[in-house]
Amino acid sequence: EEARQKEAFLEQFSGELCAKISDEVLRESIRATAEAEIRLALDEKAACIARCSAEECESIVEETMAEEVAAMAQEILEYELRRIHKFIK
Amino acid sequence: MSKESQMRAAINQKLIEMGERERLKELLRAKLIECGWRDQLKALCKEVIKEKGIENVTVEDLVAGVTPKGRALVPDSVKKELLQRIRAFLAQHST
Amino acid sequence: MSKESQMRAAINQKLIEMGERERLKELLRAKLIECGWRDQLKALCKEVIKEKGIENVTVEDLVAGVTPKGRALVPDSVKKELLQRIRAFLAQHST
Repeated sequence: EEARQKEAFLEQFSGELCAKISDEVLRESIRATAEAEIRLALDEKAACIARCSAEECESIVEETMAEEVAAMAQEILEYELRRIHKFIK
Repeated sequence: MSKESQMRAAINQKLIEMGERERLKELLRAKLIECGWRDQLKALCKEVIKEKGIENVTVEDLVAGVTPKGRALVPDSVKKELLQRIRAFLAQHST
Repeated sequence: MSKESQMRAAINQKLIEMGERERLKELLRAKLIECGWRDQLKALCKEVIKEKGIENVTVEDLVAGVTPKGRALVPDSVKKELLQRIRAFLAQHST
């Protein structure tokens, strides 16, 4: 009887311990994975913002430079032409 | 303290003292990686983050969101192997 | 539209809506004068006109002729400052 009781106890204890260990490991693993994935997503977002900012910066430089060069070319040509006309006259 | 409580306490102490409790946890962790559970969980997390947007998700939200599926995804074979190893340890050390 | 293109569009829109894009262009114009870029470019234009003869040069020719050098002459420090200002703006106005 005692042996049977002991066996029943060990069977129950094994099941409980298995559930307990599973619970602890799953809890830890799920949290660690969630934290890592959030960190990864935040890093990816930061990298994406950095790339987009650099592209936007390039586009602003290009646009401003194009406007400046166009205005300057127009201005200088007009000035030089006026100068030549004055000289001819 | 009942006899059963005494036995529980003694076995628990032995499990810790002999490092078996930590080994069992290590075994389970390794099995979860080996069977692809971890990758499935990562994919689940990514899905939730994508769906809600990273700026709207906290670690707590994510844990709460993936835990039920994560638990359900543990293969029976892994649980069974852990149980067998516990049984074997108890059979050897419960005298 | 990819996620990255969406973010790029959102950043651009925010900069325009809040008037920051125009302010950044103003800042850049001022910096280009301050660092001597404008004077260097003027000299370049004059050189091209002198080389080709005023009667053979259109505004388009002149623009095409000096743009590559103009681009190369924008100091890295100016671009860097602009980028830092964009980053600071985005950090301040991120949702």
